[in-house]
Amino acid sequence: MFALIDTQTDLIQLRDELTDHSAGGYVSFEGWVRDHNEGQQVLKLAYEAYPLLANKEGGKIVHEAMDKFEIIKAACVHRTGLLEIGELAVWVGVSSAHRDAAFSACRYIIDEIKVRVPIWKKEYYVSGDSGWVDCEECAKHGHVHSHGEHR
Amino acid sequence: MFALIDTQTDLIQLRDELTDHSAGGYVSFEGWVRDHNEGQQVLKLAYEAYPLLANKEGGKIVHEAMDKFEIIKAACVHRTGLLEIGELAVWVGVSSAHRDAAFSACRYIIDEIKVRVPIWKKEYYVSGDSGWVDCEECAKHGHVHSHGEHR
Amino acid sequence: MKLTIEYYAQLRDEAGCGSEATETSCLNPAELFAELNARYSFSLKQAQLRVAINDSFAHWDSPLNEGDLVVFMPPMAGG
Amino acid sequence: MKLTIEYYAQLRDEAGCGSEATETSCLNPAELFAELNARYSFSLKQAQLRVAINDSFAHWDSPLNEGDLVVFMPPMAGG
Repeated sequence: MFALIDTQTDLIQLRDELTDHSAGGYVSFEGWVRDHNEGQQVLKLAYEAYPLLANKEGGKIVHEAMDKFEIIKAACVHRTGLLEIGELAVWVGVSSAHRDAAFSACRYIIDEIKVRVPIWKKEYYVSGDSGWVDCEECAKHGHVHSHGEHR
Repeated sequence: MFALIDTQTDLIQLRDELTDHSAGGYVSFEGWVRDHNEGQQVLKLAYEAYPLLANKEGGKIVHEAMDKFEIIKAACVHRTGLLEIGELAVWVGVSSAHRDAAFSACRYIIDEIKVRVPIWKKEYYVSGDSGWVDCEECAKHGHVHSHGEHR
Repeated sequence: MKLTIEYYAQLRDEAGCGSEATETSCLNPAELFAELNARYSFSLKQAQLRVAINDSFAHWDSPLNEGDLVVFMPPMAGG
Repeated sequence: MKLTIEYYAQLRDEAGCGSEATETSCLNPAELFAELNARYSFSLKQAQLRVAINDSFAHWDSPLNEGDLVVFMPPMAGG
Protein backbone atom coordinates (compact mmCIF):
# COMPACT_ATOMS: atom_id res chain seq x y z
CA MET A 1 0.00 0.00 0.00
CA PHE A 2 1.23 3.46 -0.93
CA ALA A 3 -0.79 6.62 -0.40
CA LEU A 4 -0.39 10.36 -0.58
CA ILE A 5 -2.00 12.12 2.37
CA ASP A 6 -2.60 15.82 2.89
CA THR A 7 -3.04 15.93 6.68
CA GLN A 8 -1.36 14.36 9.70
CA THR A 9 -2.31 10.75 10.14
CA ASP A 10 -2.87 8.19 12.88
CA LEU A 11 0.42 6.30 13.18
CA ILE A 12 -1.01 3.58 15.39
CA GLN A 13 -3.69 2.82 12.83
CA LEU A 14 -1.05 2.54 10.09
CA ARG A 15 1.02 0.23 12.30
CA ASP A 16 -1.95 -1.89 13.33
CA GLU A 17 -2.74 -2.65 9.71
CA LEU A 18 0.63 -4.45 9.43
CA THR A 19 0.09 -6.78 12.38
CA ASP A 20 -0.14 -10.49 11.67
CA HIS A 21 0.04 -13.52 13.92
CA SER A 22 2.98 -14.88 11.98
CA ALA A 23 4.91 -11.59 12.25
CA GLY A 24 7.74 -11.47 14.79
CA GLY A 25 9.38 -8.25 13.69
CA TYR A 26 8.21 -4.80 12.65
CA VAL A 27 10.39 -1.95 11.41
CA SER A 28 9.15 1.54 10.68
CA PHE A 29 10.81 4.62 9.30
CA GLU A 30 9.50 8.14 9.70
CA GLY A 31 10.86 11.19 7.93
CA TRP A 32 10.36 14.32 10.00
CA VAL A 33 10.70 17.95 8.93
CA ARG A 34 13.91 19.11 10.55
CA ASP A 35 14.92 22.68 11.27
CA HIS A 36 18.00 22.70 9.06
CA ASN A 37 19.26 21.47 5.70
CA GLU A 38 22.70 21.91 4.22
CA GLY A 39 23.58 24.72 6.58
CA GLN A 40 20.34 26.70 6.23
CA GLN A 41 17.76 27.20 9.02
CA VAL A 42 14.47 25.79 7.77
CA LEU A 43 11.16 27.39 8.87
CA LYS A 44 8.68 25.06 7.17
CA LEU A 45 8.33 23.20 3.89
CA ALA A 46 5.91 22.22 1.20
CA TYR A 47 5.68 18.90 -0.64
CA GLU A 48 4.17 18.81 -4.09
CA ALA A 49 3.37 15.54 -5.87
CA TYR A 50 2.34 14.42 -9.33
CA PRO A 51 -0.43 12.37 -7.73
CA LEU A 52 -1.28 9.78 -10.38
CA LEU A 53 2.29 8.82 -11.15
CA ALA A 54 3.39 9.12 -7.49
CA ASN A 55 0.73 6.63 -6.42
CA LYS A 56 1.61 4.30 -9.26
CA GLU A 57 5.36 4.37 -8.65
CA GLY A 58 5.00 4.28 -4.84
CA GLY A 59 2.77 1.22 -5.10
CA LYS A 60 5.28 -0.41 -7.44
CA ILE A 61 8.11 0.12 -4.94
CA VAL A 62 6.12 -1.45 -2.10
CA HIS A 63 5.36 -4.45 -4.33
CA GLU A 64 9.02 -4.77 -5.27
CA ALA A 65 9.88 -4.92 -1.56
CA MET A 66 7.29 -7.68 -1.08
CA ASP A 67 8.97 -9.64 -3.90
CA LYS A 68 12.58 -9.04 -2.89
CA PHE A 69 12.35 -9.69 0.85
CA GLU A 70 10.71 -12.31 3.07
CA ILE A 71 8.20 -9.89 4.54
CA ILE A 72 4.54 -10.18 5.49
CA LYS A 73 3.09 -6.69 5.01
CA ALA A 74 4.46 -3.32 3.93
CA ALA A 75 3.04 0.14 3.50
CA CYS A 76 4.12 3.72 2.89
CA VAL A 77 2.38 7.08 3.12
CA HIS A 78 3.77 10.45 2.04
CA ARG A 79 2.47 13.88 3.02
CA THR A 80 1.80 16.68 0.56
CA GLY A 81 1.13 20.35 1.27
CA LEU A 82 2.60 22.68 3.88
CA LEU A 83 4.45 21.08 6.82
CA GLU A 84 5.83 22.60 10.00
CA ILE A 85 9.06 21.58 11.76
CA GLY A 86 8.64 18.21 13.47
CA GLU A 87 5.74 17.05 11.32
CA LEU A 88 5.73 13.65 9.69
CA ALA A 89 6.62 13.82 5.97
CA VAL A 90 6.84 10.12 5.16
CA TRP A 91 6.14 6.85 6.95
CA VAL A 92 7.22 3.34 5.96
CA GLY A 93 6.22 0.22 7.90
CA VAL A 94 7.15 -3.43 7.32
CA SER A 95 6.29 -6.59 9.23
CA SER A 96 8.02 -9.95 8.80
CA ALA A 97 8.68 -13.25 10.55
CA HIS A 98 12.34 -12.34 11.17
CA ARG A 99 13.77 -8.86 11.70
CA ASP A 100 16.48 -8.96 9.05
CA ALA A 101 13.97 -8.86 6.19
CA ALA A 102 11.93 -6.09 7.82
CA PHE A 103 15.01 -3.87 8.22
CA SER A 104 16.15 -4.50 4.64
CA ALA A 105 12.71 -3.95 3.12
CA CYS A 106 12.02 -0.79 5.11
CA ARG A 107 15.36 0.63 4.02
CA TYR A 108 14.72 -0.38 0.41
CA ILE A 109 11.33 1.31 0.33
CA ILE A 110 12.45 4.65 1.73
CA ASP A 111 15.58 4.71 -0.46
CA GLU A 112 13.57 4.04 -3.61
CA ILE A 113 10.72 6.40 -2.66
CA LYS A 114 13.19 9.26 -2.38
CA VAL A 115 14.64 8.87 -5.85
CA ARG A 116 11.79 7.42 -7.92
CA VAL A 117 8.49 8.88 -6.74
CA PRO A 118 7.55 12.24 -8.32
CA ILE A 119 7.37 14.36 -5.18
CA TRP A 120 9.17 17.66 -4.71
CA LYS A 121 10.09 19.61 -1.63
CA LYS A 122 10.26 23.38 -1.29
CA GLU A 123 12.04 24.67 1.78
CA TYR A 124 11.26 28.04 3.37
CA TYR A 125 14.26 29.42 5.23
CA VAL A 126 14.55 31.66 8.27
CA SER A 127 16.53 34.03 6.01
CA GLY A 128 13.39 34.69 3.94
CA ASP A 129 14.68 32.66 0.98
CA SER A 130 12.93 29.59 -0.28
CA GLY A 131 13.95 26.92 -2.71
CA TRP A 132 13.16 23.62 -4.34
CA VAL A 133 15.39 20.91 -2.95
CA ASP A 134 17.33 18.69 -5.30
CA CYS A 135 17.10 14.98 -4.82
CA GLU A 136 19.60 13.31 -2.49
CA GLU A 137 21.47 11.59 -5.28
CA CYS A 138 21.84 14.82 -7.24
CA ALA A 139 23.08 16.63 -4.15
CA LYS A 140 25.65 13.87 -3.59
CA HIS A 141 26.90 14.23 -7.13
CA GLY A 142 27.52 17.92 -6.59
CA HIS A 143 24.79 19.44 -8.76
CA VAL A 144 23.94 23.01 -7.90
CA HIS A 145 20.94 23.90 -5.79
CA SER A 146 18.38 26.23 -7.29
CA HIS A 147 17.91 28.48 -4.30
CA GLY A 148 17.23 31.52 -6.42
CA GLU A 149 13.75 32.32 -5.29
CA HIS A 150 12.74 35.07 -2.88
CA ARG A 151 9.30 35.45 -1.43
CA MET B 1 17.02 4.93 28.05
CA PHE B 2 16.37 1.24 28.66
CA ALA B 3 13.52 -0.08 30.76
CA LEU B 4 11.84 -3.36 31.61
CA ILE B 5 8.05 -3.07 31.58
CA ASP B 6 5.47 -5.56 32.78
CA THR B 7 2.38 -4.33 30.90
CA GLN B 8 1.59 -3.10 27.39
CA THR B 9 2.80 0.42 26.82
CA ASP B 10 1.86 3.56 24.88
CA LEU B 11 3.93 3.40 21.70
CA ILE B 12 3.15 6.97 20.69
CA GLN B 13 4.41 8.26 24.02
CA LEU B 14 7.67 6.32 23.57
CA ARG B 15 8.04 7.71 20.05
CA ASP B 16 7.21 11.27 21.07
CA GLU B 17 10.03 11.26 23.60
CA LEU B 18 12.51 10.84 20.72
CA THR B 19 11.32 13.85 18.71
CA ASP B 20 13.71 16.74 18.25
CA HIS B 21 13.66 19.70 15.90
CA SER B 22 17.01 18.69 14.45
CA ALA B 23 15.83 15.12 13.77
CA GLY B 24 14.97 14.24 10.17
CA GLY B 25 14.74 10.49 10.51
CA TYR B 26 13.25 8.05 12.99
CA VAL B 27 13.54 4.26 12.89
CA SER B 28 11.75 1.92 15.24
CA PHE B 29 11.84 -1.81 15.69
CA GLU B 30 9.17 -3.85 17.43
CA GLY B 31 9.43 -7.50 18.34
CA TRP B 32 6.02 -9.15 18.38
CA VAL B 33 5.04 -12.54 19.78
CA ARG B 34 4.47 -14.70 16.73
CA ASP B 35 2.45 -17.88 16.57
CA HIS B 36 5.30 -20.16 15.58
CA ASN B 37 8.98 -20.80 16.27
CA GLU B 38 11.22 -23.40 14.68
CA GLY B 39 8.30 -25.44 13.42
CA GLN B 40 6.23 -25.40 16.64
CA GLN B 41 2.86 -23.65 17.05
CA VAL B 42 3.24 -21.15 19.88
CA LEU B 43 0.28 -20.37 22.17
CA LYS B 44 1.83 -17.68 24.38
CA LEU B 45 5.14 -16.95 26.05
CA ALA B 46 6.72 -15.66 29.21
CA TYR B 47 9.76 -13.40 29.52
CA GLU B 48 11.81 -13.53 32.69
CA ALA B 49 14.56 -11.00 33.42
CA TYR B 50 17.35 -10.55 35.93
CA PRO B 51 16.14 -6.98 36.49
CA LEU B 52 19.16 -5.21 37.96
CA LEU B 53 21.66 -6.54 35.46
CA ALA B 54 19.19 -6.32 32.54
CA ASN B 55 18.63 -2.62 33.19
CA LYS B 56 22.35 -2.01 33.56
CA GLU B 57 23.33 -3.89 30.38
CA GLY B 58 20.37 -2.53 28.37
CA GLY B 59 21.30 1.03 29.34
CA LYS B 60 24.90 0.34 28.37
CA ILE B 61 23.87 -0.87 24.90
CA VAL B 62 21.78 2.26 24.26
CA HIS B 63 24.73 4.42 25.32
CA GLU B 64 27.06 2.49 23.03
CA ALA B 65 24.68 3.21 20.13
CA MET B 66 24.75 6.93 21.01
CA ASP B 67 28.56 6.82 20.87
CA LYS B 68 28.91 4.72 17.72
CA PHE B 69 26.34 6.42 15.48
CA GLU B 70 25.40 10.02 14.66
CA ILE B 71 22.04 9.82 16.36
CA ILE B 72 20.03 12.25 18.47
CA LYS B 73 18.00 10.09 20.83
CA ALA B 74 17.56 6.35 21.40
CA ALA B 75 15.49 4.21 23.71
CA CYS B 76 14.49 0.60 24.27
CA VAL B 77 11.86 -1.11 26.40
CA HIS B 78 11.46 -4.86 26.96
CA ARG B 79 8.41 -6.65 28.33
CA THR B 80 8.50 -9.24 31.09
CA GLY B 81 5.78 -11.62 32.22
CA LEU B 82 3.17 -13.51 30.23
CA LEU B 83 2.52 -12.37 26.64
CA GLU B 84 -0.13 -13.40 24.14
CA ILE B 85 0.36 -13.79 20.37
CA GLY B 86 0.67 -10.39 18.72
CA GLU B 87 1.77 -8.54 21.85
CA LEU B 88 4.79 -6.28 21.84
CA ALA B 89 7.85 -7.95 23.42
CA VAL B 90 10.49 -5.32 22.70
CA TRP B 91 10.57 -1.81 21.24
CA VAL B 92 13.60 0.14 20.01
CA GLY B 93 13.40 3.72 18.72
CA VAL B 94 16.13 5.99 17.34
CA SER B 95 16.01 9.53 15.95
CA SER B 96 18.79 11.18 13.95
CA ALA B 97 19.46 13.98 11.47
CA HIS B 98 19.97 11.50 8.62
CA ARG B 99 18.30 8.12 8.21
CA ASP B 100 21.41 6.01 7.72
CA ALA B 101 22.53 6.44 11.33
CA ALA B 102 19.04 5.76 12.69
CA PHE B 103 18.79 2.47 10.76
CA SER B 104 22.25 1.34 11.86
CA ALA B 105 21.76 2.29 15.50
CA CYS B 106 18.32 0.67 15.73
CA ARG B 107 19.71 -2.53 14.28
CA TYR B 108 22.72 -2.41 16.60
CA ILE B 109 20.54 -2.00 19.69
CA ILE B 110 18.17 -4.88 18.95
CA ASP B 111 21.01 -7.20 17.91
CA GLU B 112 22.95 -6.50 21.12
CA ILE B 113 19.87 -6.62 23.37
CA LYS B 114 19.12 -10.12 22.14
CA VAL B 115 22.51 -11.57 23.02
CA ARG B 116 23.71 -9.50 25.98
CA VAL B 117 20.74 -8.61 28.19
CA PRO B 118 19.80 -11.25 30.78
CA ILE B 119 16.24 -11.96 29.66
CA TRP B 120 14.84 -15.43 28.96
CA LYS B 121 11.87 -16.58 27.00
CA LYS B 122 9.69 -19.58 27.73
CA GLU B 123 7.40 -20.68 24.93
CA TYR B 124 4.11 -22.52 25.54
CA TYR B 125 3.17 -24.67 22.59
CA VAL B 126 -0.19 -25.74 21.20
CA SER B 127 1.03 -29.33 21.71
CA GLY B 128 1.02 -28.79 25.50
CA ASP B 129 4.81 -28.70 25.72
CA SER B 130 6.71 -25.68 26.90
CA GLY B 131 10.36 -24.80 26.82
CA TRP B 132 13.00 -22.18 27.44
CA VAL B 133 14.27 -20.80 24.16
CA ASP B 134 17.97 -20.72 23.44
CA CYS B 135 19.48 -17.48 22.29
CA GLU B 136 19.59 -16.78 18.56
CA GLU B 137 23.35 -17.21 18.34
CA CYS B 138 23.26 -20.57 20.13
CA ALA B 139 20.46 -21.76 17.86
CA LYS B 140 22.54 -20.74 14.83
CA HIS B 141 25.49 -22.73 16.13
CA GLY B 142 23.36 -25.83 16.42
CA HIS B 143 23.16 -26.25 20.20
CA VAL B 144 20.33 -28.42 21.39
CA HIS B 145 17.05 -27.00 22.62
CA SER B 146 15.89 -27.93 26.09
CA HIS B 147 12.27 -28.63 25.28
CA GLY B 148 11.99 -31.32 27.91
CA GLU B 149 9.33 -29.78 30.12
CA HIS B 150 5.68 -30.75 30.22
CA ARG B 151 3.01 -28.83 32.03
CA MET C 1 -0.59 17.70 -33.15
CA LYS C 2 -2.25 18.96 -29.94
CA LEU C 3 -0.66 18.03 -26.59
CA THR C 4 -1.19 18.94 -22.95
CA ILE C 5 1.93 19.70 -20.96
CA GLU C 6 2.24 19.74 -17.18
CA TYR C 7 5.04 21.19 -15.05
CA TYR C 8 5.96 20.58 -11.42
CA ALA C 9 8.11 22.34 -8.81
CA GLN C 10 10.70 24.74 -10.23
CA LEU C 11 9.66 23.96 -13.83
CA ARG C 12 6.15 25.17 -12.98
CA ASP C 13 7.58 28.33 -11.41
CA GLU C 14 9.74 28.96 -14.48
CA ALA C 15 6.99 28.22 -17.02
CA GLY C 16 4.63 30.37 -14.98
CA CYS C 17 1.89 27.73 -15.20
CA GLY C 18 1.20 24.19 -14.08
CA SER C 19 -0.39 23.12 -17.33
CA GLU C 20 -0.70 24.31 -20.91
CA ALA C 21 -2.08 23.12 -24.22
CA THR C 22 0.31 23.27 -27.17
CA GLU C 23 0.30 22.65 -30.90
CA THR C 24 3.57 21.08 -32.02
CA SER C 25 5.24 19.03 -34.70
CA CYS C 26 7.83 17.58 -32.28
CA LEU C 27 8.23 13.83 -32.62
CA ASN C 28 9.31 13.03 -29.04
CA PRO C 29 9.75 14.55 -25.55
CA ALA C 30 13.38 15.51 -26.22
CA GLU C 31 12.37 17.71 -29.17
CA LEU C 32 9.41 19.07 -27.22
CA PHE C 33 11.58 20.00 -24.24
CA ALA C 34 14.05 21.80 -26.51
CA GLU C 35 11.16 23.75 -28.06
CA LEU C 36 9.77 24.73 -24.64
CA ASN C 37 13.22 25.49 -23.27
CA ALA C 38 13.73 28.02 -26.07
CA ARG C 39 10.62 29.78 -24.73
CA TYR C 40 11.15 29.50 -20.95
CA SER C 41 14.94 29.09 -20.48
CA PHE C 42 14.53 26.45 -17.75
CA SER C 43 17.24 26.27 -15.08
CA LEU C 44 17.39 22.49 -15.39
CA LYS C 45 18.86 20.56 -18.31
CA GLN C 46 17.10 17.66 -19.99
CA ALA C 47 19.63 15.26 -18.42
CA GLN C 48 18.39 16.27 -14.96
CA LEU C 49 14.73 15.67 -15.76
CA ARG C 50 12.40 12.76 -16.23
CA VAL C 51 9.41 12.71 -18.55
CA ALA C 52 6.04 10.99 -18.38
CA ILE C 53 3.54 10.43 -21.17
CA ASN C 54 -0.06 9.77 -20.10
CA ASP C 55 0.91 9.19 -16.46
CA SER C 56 3.65 6.63 -17.16
CA PHE C 57 7.39 7.20 -17.21
CA ALA C 58 8.57 7.54 -20.81
CA HIS C 59 11.83 7.77 -22.74
CA TRP C 60 13.08 10.96 -24.28
CA ASP C 61 12.70 9.34 -27.71
CA SER C 62 9.26 7.81 -27.09
CA PRO C 63 6.86 8.81 -29.87
CA LEU C 64 4.27 11.50 -29.15
CA ASN C 65 0.67 11.11 -30.27
CA GLU C 66 -2.28 13.45 -30.68
CA GLY C 67 -3.86 14.28 -27.32
CA ASP C 68 -0.96 13.00 -25.17
CA LEU C 69 -0.37 14.40 -21.69
CA VAL C 70 3.37 15.12 -21.36
CA VAL C 71 4.84 15.87 -17.93
CA PHE C 72 8.38 17.12 -17.31
CA MET C 73 9.69 16.38 -13.83
CA PRO C 74 12.62 17.90 -11.91
CA PRO C 75 14.78 15.54 -9.81
CA MET C 76 12.54 13.78 -7.28
CA ALA C 77 12.91 15.05 -3.73
CA GLY C 78 10.38 13.18 -1.61
CA GLY C 79 10.99 11.79 1.83
CA MET D 1 32.33 -18.49 53.23
CA LYS D 2 28.61 -17.71 52.92
CA LEU D 3 27.20 -16.84 49.47
CA THR D 4 23.79 -16.24 47.96
CA ILE D 5 23.11 -17.91 44.63
CA GLU D 6 20.37 -17.01 42.17
CA TYR D 7 19.11 -19.03 39.22
CA TYR D 8 17.06 -17.99 36.21
CA ALA D 9 15.04 -19.77 33.54
CA GLN D 10 15.85 -23.48 33.10
CA LEU D 11 18.56 -23.34 35.81
CA ARG D 12 15.89 -22.21 38.30
CA ASP D 13 13.60 -25.03 37.17
CA GLU D 14 16.43 -27.57 37.55
CA ALA D 15 17.64 -26.26 40.91
CA GLY D 16 14.05 -26.15 42.08
CA CYS D 17 14.52 -22.68 43.54
CA GLY D 18 15.29 -19.13 42.39
CA SER D 19 17.67 -18.39 45.20
CA GLU D 20 19.60 -20.21 47.92
CA ALA D 21 22.18 -19.48 50.58
CA THR D 22 25.25 -21.72 50.56
CA GLU D 23 28.38 -22.29 52.61
CA THR D 24 31.32 -23.09 50.36
CA SER D 25 35.10 -23.11 50.10
CA CYS D 26 35.06 -22.62 46.31
CA LEU D 27 37.45 -19.90 45.16
CA ASN D 28 35.63 -18.81 42.00
CA PRO D 29 32.37 -19.24 40.03
CA ALA D 30 33.80 -22.10 37.96
CA GLU D 31 34.44 -24.20 41.08
CA LEU D 32 31.10 -23.15 42.54
CA PHE D 33 29.23 -24.18 39.41
CA ALA D 34 30.96 -27.57 39.40
CA GLU D 35 29.95 -28.07 43.04
CA LEU D 36 26.30 -27.11 42.34
CA ASN D 37 26.23 -29.15 39.14
CA ALA D 38 27.20 -32.26 41.13
CA ARG D 39 24.06 -31.64 43.20
CA TYR D 40 21.56 -30.61 40.47
CA SER D 41 22.91 -32.13 37.21
CA PHE D 42 22.09 -29.05 35.17
CA SER D 43 21.25 -29.54 31.49
CA LEU D 44 23.55 -26.68 30.50
CA LYS D 45 27.33 -26.76 30.56
CA GLN D 46 29.44 -23.99 32.07
CA ALA D 47 30.52 -22.94 28.55
CA GLN D 48 26.91 -22.10 27.70
CA LEU D 49 26.38 -19.93 30.77
CA ARG D 50 27.36 -16.50 32.00
CA VAL D 51 27.94 -15.57 35.59
CA ALA D 52 27.41 -12.35 37.56
CA ILE D 53 28.81 -11.39 40.93
CA ASN D 54 26.93 -8.66 42.84
CA ASP D 55 24.89 -7.65 39.77
CA SER D 56 27.84 -7.25 37.38
CA PHE D 57 29.06 -9.69 34.76
CA ALA D 58 32.04 -11.62 36.11
CA HIS D 59 34.64 -14.10 34.86
CA TRP D 60 34.62 -17.77 35.76
CA ASP D 61 37.90 -17.27 37.61
CA SER D 62 36.89 -14.05 39.40
CA PRO D 63 37.52 -14.39 43.17
CA LEU D 64 34.53 -14.97 45.43
CA ASN D 65 34.15 -13.08 48.69
CA GLU D 66 32.05 -13.52 51.83
CA GLY D 67 28.47 -12.38 51.25
CA ASP D 68 28.67 -12.25 47.43
CA LEU D 69 25.56 -12.67 45.31
CA VAL D 70 26.40 -15.11 42.49
CA VAL D 71 24.01 -15.48 39.56
CA PHE D 72 24.27 -18.18 36.89
CA MET D 73 22.58 -17.28 33.63
CA PRO D 74 21.49 -19.50 30.72
CA PRO D 75 22.01 -18.13 27.17
CA MET D 76 20.17 -14.81 26.84
CA ALA D 77 16.98 -15.01 24.84
CA GLY D 78 15.38 -11.59 24.94
CA GLY D 79 13.75 -9.81 22.02
